[in-house]
Amino acid sequence: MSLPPVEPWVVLAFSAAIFFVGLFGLLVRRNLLIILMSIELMLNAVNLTYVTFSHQLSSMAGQMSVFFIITVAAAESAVGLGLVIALYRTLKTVDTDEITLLKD
Amino acid sequence: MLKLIPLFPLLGFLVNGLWYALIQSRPGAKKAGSTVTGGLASLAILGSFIVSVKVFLQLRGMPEASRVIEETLFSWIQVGDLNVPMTLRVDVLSTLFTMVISGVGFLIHVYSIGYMSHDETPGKFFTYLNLFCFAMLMLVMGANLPILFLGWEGVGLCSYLLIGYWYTDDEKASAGKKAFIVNRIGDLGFLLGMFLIFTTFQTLDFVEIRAAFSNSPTGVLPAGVTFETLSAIGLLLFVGCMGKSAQIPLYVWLPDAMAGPTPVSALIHAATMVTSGIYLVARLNFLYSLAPTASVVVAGVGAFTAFMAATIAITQRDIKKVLAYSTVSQLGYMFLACGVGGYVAGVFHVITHAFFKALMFLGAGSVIHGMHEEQDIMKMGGLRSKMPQTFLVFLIGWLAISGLPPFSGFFSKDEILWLSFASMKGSKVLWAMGAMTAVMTAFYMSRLFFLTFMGKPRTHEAEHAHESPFVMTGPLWVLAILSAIGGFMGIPPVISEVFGAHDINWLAHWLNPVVPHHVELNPGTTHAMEWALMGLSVLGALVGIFVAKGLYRDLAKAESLKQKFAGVHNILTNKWYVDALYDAVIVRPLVNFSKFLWRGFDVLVIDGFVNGLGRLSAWTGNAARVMQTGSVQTYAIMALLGLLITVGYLVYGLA
Amino acid sequence: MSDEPLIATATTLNTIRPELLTMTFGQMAALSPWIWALGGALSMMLAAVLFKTWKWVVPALMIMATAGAAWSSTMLMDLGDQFLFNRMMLVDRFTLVFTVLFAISALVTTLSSMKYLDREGLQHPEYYILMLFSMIGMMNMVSALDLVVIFVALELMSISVYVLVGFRRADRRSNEAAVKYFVLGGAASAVFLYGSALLYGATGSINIQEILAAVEAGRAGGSLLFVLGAALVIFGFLFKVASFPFHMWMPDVYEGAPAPITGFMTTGIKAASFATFVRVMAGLGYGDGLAEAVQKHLHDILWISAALTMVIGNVIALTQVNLKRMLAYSSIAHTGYLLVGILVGPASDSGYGPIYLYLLAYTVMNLGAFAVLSALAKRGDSGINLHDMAGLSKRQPLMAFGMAVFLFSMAGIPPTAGFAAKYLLFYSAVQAGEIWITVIAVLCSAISVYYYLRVLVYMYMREPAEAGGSAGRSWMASAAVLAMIVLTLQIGVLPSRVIETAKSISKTAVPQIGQAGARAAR
Amino acid sequence: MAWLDTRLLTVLTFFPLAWGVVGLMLPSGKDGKAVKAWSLVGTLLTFWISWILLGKFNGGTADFQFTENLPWIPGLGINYNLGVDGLSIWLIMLTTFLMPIVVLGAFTAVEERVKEFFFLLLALETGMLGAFVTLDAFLFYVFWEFMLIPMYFLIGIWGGKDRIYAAMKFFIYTMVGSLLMLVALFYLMHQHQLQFGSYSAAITDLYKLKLAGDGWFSVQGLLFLAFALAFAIKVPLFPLHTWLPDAHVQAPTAGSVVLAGVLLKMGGYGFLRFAFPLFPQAVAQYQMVFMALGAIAIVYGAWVAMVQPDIKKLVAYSSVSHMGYVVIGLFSLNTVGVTGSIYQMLNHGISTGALFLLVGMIYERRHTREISDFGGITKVMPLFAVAFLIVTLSSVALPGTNGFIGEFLILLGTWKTSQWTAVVAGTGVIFGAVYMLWMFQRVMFGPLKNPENEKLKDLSLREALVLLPLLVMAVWMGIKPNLFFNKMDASVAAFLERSVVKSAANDQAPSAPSQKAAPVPGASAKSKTSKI
Amino acid sequence: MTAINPIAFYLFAGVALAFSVMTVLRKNPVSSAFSLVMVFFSFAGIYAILGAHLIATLQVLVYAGAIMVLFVFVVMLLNSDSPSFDFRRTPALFRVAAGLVCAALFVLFVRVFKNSPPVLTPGAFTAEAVDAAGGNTRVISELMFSEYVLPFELTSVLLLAAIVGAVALAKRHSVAKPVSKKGVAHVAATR
Repeated sequence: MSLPPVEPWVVLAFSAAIFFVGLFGLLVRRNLLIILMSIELMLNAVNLTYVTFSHQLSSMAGQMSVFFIITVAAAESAVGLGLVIALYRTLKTVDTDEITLLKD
Repeated sequence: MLKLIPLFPLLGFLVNGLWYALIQSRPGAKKAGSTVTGGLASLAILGSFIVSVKVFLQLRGMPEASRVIEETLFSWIQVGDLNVPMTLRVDVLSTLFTMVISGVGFLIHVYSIGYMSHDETPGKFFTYLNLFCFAMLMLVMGANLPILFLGWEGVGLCSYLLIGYWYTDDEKASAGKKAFIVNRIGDLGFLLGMFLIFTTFQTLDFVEIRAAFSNSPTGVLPAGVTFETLSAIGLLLFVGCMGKSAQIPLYVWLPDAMAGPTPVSALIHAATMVTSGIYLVARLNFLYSLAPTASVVVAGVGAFTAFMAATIAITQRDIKKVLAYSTVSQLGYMFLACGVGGYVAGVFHVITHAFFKALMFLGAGSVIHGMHEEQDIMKMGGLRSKMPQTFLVFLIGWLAISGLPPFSGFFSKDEILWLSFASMKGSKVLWAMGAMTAVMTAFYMSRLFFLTFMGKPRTHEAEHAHESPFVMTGPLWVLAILSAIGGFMGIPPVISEVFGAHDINWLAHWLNPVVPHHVELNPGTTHAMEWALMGLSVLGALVGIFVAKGLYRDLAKAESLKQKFAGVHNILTNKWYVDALYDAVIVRPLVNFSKFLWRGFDVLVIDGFVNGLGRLSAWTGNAARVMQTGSVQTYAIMALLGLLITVGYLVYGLA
Repeated sequence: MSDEPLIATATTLNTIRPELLTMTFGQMAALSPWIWALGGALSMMLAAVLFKTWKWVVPALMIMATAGAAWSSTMLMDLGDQFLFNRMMLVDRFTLVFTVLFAISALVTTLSSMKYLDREGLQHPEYYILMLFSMIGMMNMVSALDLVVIFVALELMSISVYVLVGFRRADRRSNEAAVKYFVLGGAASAVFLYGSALLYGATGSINIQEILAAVEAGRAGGSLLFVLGAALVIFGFLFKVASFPFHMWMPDVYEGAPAPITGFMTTGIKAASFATFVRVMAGLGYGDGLAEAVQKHLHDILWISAALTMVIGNVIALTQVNLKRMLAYSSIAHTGYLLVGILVGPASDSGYGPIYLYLLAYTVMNLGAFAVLSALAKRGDSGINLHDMAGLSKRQPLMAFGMAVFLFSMAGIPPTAGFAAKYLLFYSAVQAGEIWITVIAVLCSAISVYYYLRVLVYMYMREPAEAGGSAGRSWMASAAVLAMIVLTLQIGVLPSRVIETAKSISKTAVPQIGQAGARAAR
Repeated sequence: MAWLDTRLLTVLTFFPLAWGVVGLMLPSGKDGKAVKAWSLVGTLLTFWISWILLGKFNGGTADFQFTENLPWIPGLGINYNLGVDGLSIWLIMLTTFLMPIVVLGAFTAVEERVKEFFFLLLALETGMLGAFVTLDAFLFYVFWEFMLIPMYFLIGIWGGKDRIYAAMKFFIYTMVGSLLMLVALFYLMHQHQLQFGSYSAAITDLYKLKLAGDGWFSVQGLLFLAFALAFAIKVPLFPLHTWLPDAHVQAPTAGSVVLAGVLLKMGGYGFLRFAFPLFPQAVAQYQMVFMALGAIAIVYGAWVAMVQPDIKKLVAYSSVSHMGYVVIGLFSLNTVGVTGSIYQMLNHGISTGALFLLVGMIYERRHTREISDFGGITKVMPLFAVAFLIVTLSSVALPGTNGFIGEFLILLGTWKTSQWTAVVAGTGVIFGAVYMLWMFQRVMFGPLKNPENEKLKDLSLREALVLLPLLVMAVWMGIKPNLFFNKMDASVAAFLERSVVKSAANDQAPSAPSQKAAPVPGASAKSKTSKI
Repeated sequence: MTAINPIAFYLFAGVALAFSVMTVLRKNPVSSAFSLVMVFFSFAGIYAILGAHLIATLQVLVYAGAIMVLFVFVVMLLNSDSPSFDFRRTPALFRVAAGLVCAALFVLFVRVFKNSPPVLTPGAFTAEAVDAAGGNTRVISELMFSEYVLPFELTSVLLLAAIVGAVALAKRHSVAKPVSKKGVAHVAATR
């Protein structure tokens, strides 16, 4: 059996699926670490979209972008985790339910 | 020269006023006495009188058709098509008024020196009095309506100030306020009438308005003017007269105005100010005679006022109140005269009334003065012997107002009654009311006279009453003489014929250039009828006098009669409940409604709306804050919802 | 260049082009603000390590770097458009005026921070260094012509600020704010990136100029893919500038951040985001090249968002008692006005000029206001509630007067900068035919008067509740406040120069491609 | 002094502000005596400058005089464009005339923050003068809004018990109106650009715009409403008047005087300068609406004033009533009515200003403004009573005082346009007397019941000096109004030329000429001269 | 554009999707982290299929290597046990709403992807051309230092900033002491 070649939109749809799974996680989880992971999922989905278009359009710009995005994501994670640790130091928790002091 | 007439009292006002306000009024400062201040004021007004007489003589020396003296001082208001120069004009009509005002005014000033000798602030009093004379003179000398109005309101102001002269008494202050406000109602009519004149004739000058009539293409009406317009003008101006001259329904202020010092009542509320309504109507006689509706109203209101005021006067106990209602009643006569076309008769009555009513008021003042401020006639009696001079002059006044020949009141009143019967515009009803009023006038005046002077003193004060000084009785005598002989200036032809003279009605001839004396009579009126009516009215007066004499020589009779007609008496003592009615129907509802407008509408509705908008904003803010839970996820999902809507709108909107 | 794919060789791909590695004098000159800033950042890092007296040296370097960047930017105003780095970066007036603005923001924040940090026990060199990095990010953002550069610059700016927001590490509010900001900012960045990926797919490029060219050539403007990408990119910016309903993070973050940093964020970050937003909107062909239906729909979205942002920001601000938070909501409201500027920009004579002027005015007055708050705040940013302002005019007349001027300016009362900004904005809106949004805007500013003036009421019309010791005074903060007062009034009274500047940058947000040489189009 | 001729208005406008800034640097002294004297001198000098202006002003032309035109924001066609004509000259004089009086009147009333107080007064003067002299619509708006700031502080800092509420209300109320005006102004500027191809905010340029004007909500109609809202709030016209009683009552005396004396006139002036000439068709359309509102304001204000227990509030509502006259006079759209309105604005400034000063004087003595706390004051303060009486009479428009001229002309003008409005408005003449005299009676007459009133001191020399100019003006303006009319006739004529629609759309305007068409034969008799 | 191998793609995609769901829904953060690693690996596979070899490598190195190590390290460091599975603590309504919003957006996106593919002519970097030019890695690195030098440099600045930031956050300069009410807790800088 041979499947038909994958249409690019399927790949795009797949990355969208990952993106929204990440988004869903960001919305429903309370653990900051998992929320950070969800963001990573979203970024990965974006990367895939770039690469897919890059492939589809025979253009290099997409892949170049992904390169920078990966780098930035790494830096961002580092800072983000640093913030989480700082938060944990003062609050002893990483639960978003606990950080609702600022409101109204 | 004309400007000197008002200038003298104005100067008097300024000198006395500044002197009083800046120096005498300072706390602890010595007050100047009434002799100095009153002397000053009297001199000022004497100056006016002298100039007035000179002007009168000058006019007499002129040919009859051009008896006008005019003087433009400066341009007062000039805007667009409105041009109101400050012009004084004296013609045959106003010269009479200036003389009466300054003449009677002078007498009253002199009288006041005595009357106010015990007052604390005579400086203030004479200041006001001079100001009044100034305003009154402006009123009659003004060449156009706005100047007349200037005087009109000016005298109203002085009336206000003088009625409330003893301001520490709340009631007196209220009386002054009432006078001003009621007059203001009339003034609104005056103003509107003035506007209508301006839009109709494009001018406010009397001569120019009159010229519009005399130059009229049809011979009757000026171009583009209808009878309705004239009637509207007449009625609106008459509203002004109702206020100033105390006609129904705006007469209520005048009786209250007796709160002022008695000379004030004599000068303002009897002799001069209250007659300015008649002056106005007489001045615009050419207009009124072409305004049938207005004339009917003027005559009707006049007759009715005369009648009703007379009924009230019957039961009043305050000597000044009786005179006040009498004044209202006499003013009604004057309007009755004007309404039926007898403008000359109206003016005639103004003059005679000025004499005898001033006389009676001053006489009453003398009585009050002698009685130590007692005004209740029931507490008087037998003053004939205590105050012989006052008694004598009062007697003359009494006879004059009762309409007994040959005193002045007889001539003027009789002419009015005759015209109200015989004029084309007259009717039997008007005459009947006038005649009944005449009877009642004789009755209540006699009542007053008998209760005051005849019989025995009924109180301690009456027993110890004293005669007034010469400074007061002097003017009384002058007025008494005038009251006695004043009527001869207007002897009706029907009488003069008897004595063989042709037509010696001086007044009518004198006034003719401005106020035509010709009155359109009903066909079929004869001299015999005039004689008959004359006799009837004299008879009526005599009846009134004798009934009063019968009743009030012995108070018990009056008392029993009072018991018999308690209901009527009640109504009359309470002045037909007009004041109460006004209070209940107009004053109170207005105050309450205003309070509602303030607390209910202004504060609750408008401000409530405005503040409500503010509160709505704050409420919205608080409601929107609910979303701000502090939870990251809430924020995220709100943002995502926004994104969903945006993307959905775009994708579905564009697909 | 040959485009025969079948005989493609390394030379046909031409990946290395020496001309990209050389620069003209103009291009080098155009980089001078960056040299100041980057040089400053590096020397500060060195100084922090080398000198014991870093406490003075680092802020001094910071002031030098920012002032230098601002000065050199002013010098470059007439240089003309300079494209750099394969046309990924454009140094034009638009970039330069905003660079000046960022520099002012950083400079004033530095001045108002000194005493503040001492009081909070936070005097660390990283604070200044990160602020400078953030400023570099902003500069690169506005100068970027490439979506990926925008992204990297945006992250450079954001990451630095995440840390700064959480700089008071002992304070849970500060931490909470930082984490919230990070989570939502990260997610928003992801969405923005997704959008740029889709734009890339729809137009074949991530370069703004090329995207615009594609739109104008009708190649992409109408496609849904493009529209979706545009929507996501716009979402990213709307989030960054905090417009309804993407505004909710902002009050929390602004309240939690240290007061000077809040000032920095409301001015610098907001200005940078808006400036870049303008560039990107222009690049998407908004108002000029987009298919009509798309144009209309985007317009509607911005319209509603602007209106709701103004309303929500203002009405919630009415209910606030913490001044920092109140100013945060007021900042949201101002975002609404600025969105009106974007909405009407293409259709009015002044183009996007009003946005610049508004941001300038807003920067000046808000920096001033936060300088005042930083000076007044007690430890832990307490003591800046409404009732703490009672009687301030007697305790600290200069601060009170400054606050009054800034608040009047925010309310848009003449003769202040805020008024100048508002009238140019509203005038442009009317010119663009957008009467009704203008009416909403003016009514909202009438509402805003209430909460601005309420502060004045406390400062001037109430007696101090207690004789609470006032925070120590700092001449630097005073100087900063004074300077901002002067600027606020100067822009308000003599606005003609800044208006001319604003108008001069209005139409050049994205130059047409084909100007000044071609780019290596891929 | 040639420079003065070309820069006279600038000097006049900014002199008080500059003077005030210097005043801020003076030593406070013990009770700020130096500052007080300094401010008094400053306002007097300003008055002197305005006298120079008046002396050089040519009443025979409707053109703007002493014009100055410098580019301010050339990018938007906004210029620093100043000038005066007959519509503004007297309002300028009123402002400069009142300010020394206000300053002198506030000498003892202000004890705290003296410097700031007088500085704000001087700044306020600059704002007011600026609004009157500017010929640039935008600059007008700037001054218009700028005025709010000093006034806000004056009310808020030195005011009474509810001063904060009042200050806020004043500020926001006014602001709401004026912001919509700003939008409308921008629309006009934009239209100028579309129609003439250049930016301009000069009112003379804006007058030339052609705007669709048929119907209630045409372009003109909406723009007119936006402008009218701002001005009606300022005037204040019923039902937008509710800020006024609060502001007046809470403001310190000086604030009340300036507020009533000058600030309210901004509304009337705005109508004159902007709303009418810019939107003649809309004015014709809305004429009756505004006349009705004006008439309601007159009666309503009088009624509500009648039942006020607080003197100051009574005077405040009387302002509503009096300014109602101004509105109907303006909307009568004929020479008489408009001239009367302008005159009434001056009158109101003088008489109501004096009233507030008087109220302030007894407030300083007794610290109460409740009418019921007084009674019989005449006895202890006779001089005060005289002044109060004259002012009251001026306020009730007694002939011979300024009030009469204004109300007479307004009612006459209104009568020509709408007789029923004149009748309703005319009742204000009655009710005006009712509330004023009633109040006068309750305060000044009657027995001296309250023992606290027995020790009241009569006017001091300073207070007498404060009141004297006002009293003199009140009478003088009633006797020689032509002096004032002479300078504004030409401008009023030009104003009507612009503001009255000549088409049949306005059924009122042609009435005046049609009456003229039927010449009255007697009219020639006007030039009769004195025979003595 | 070369065709995409369906079998490999669906395999990787399936794995990635499954593990991404697990990442989001696992109770234990460590478990989530390891699921995420699986997702990263699968993505690397897909990149490879799409011809982005360098990216695939980097994906494994940076993401699956560096970032995940960081994550796991932090998870272990904090060792924070949620008292309960936090997913369940989210209100049901909220979960449903979140799911619906995400699903709706997903549907919209897919609709767009399917109906509105790019209509552009392909560019020069076909697989063949890239191969001919020395392969994916070489092309990228050459581009990196010529056309993309700006983002490259900027990224380096960003990394510097991140380092400074991380240092600022991690430095032991201030004791995590809440400011007491009396404000006496003077915190000294430890430098």
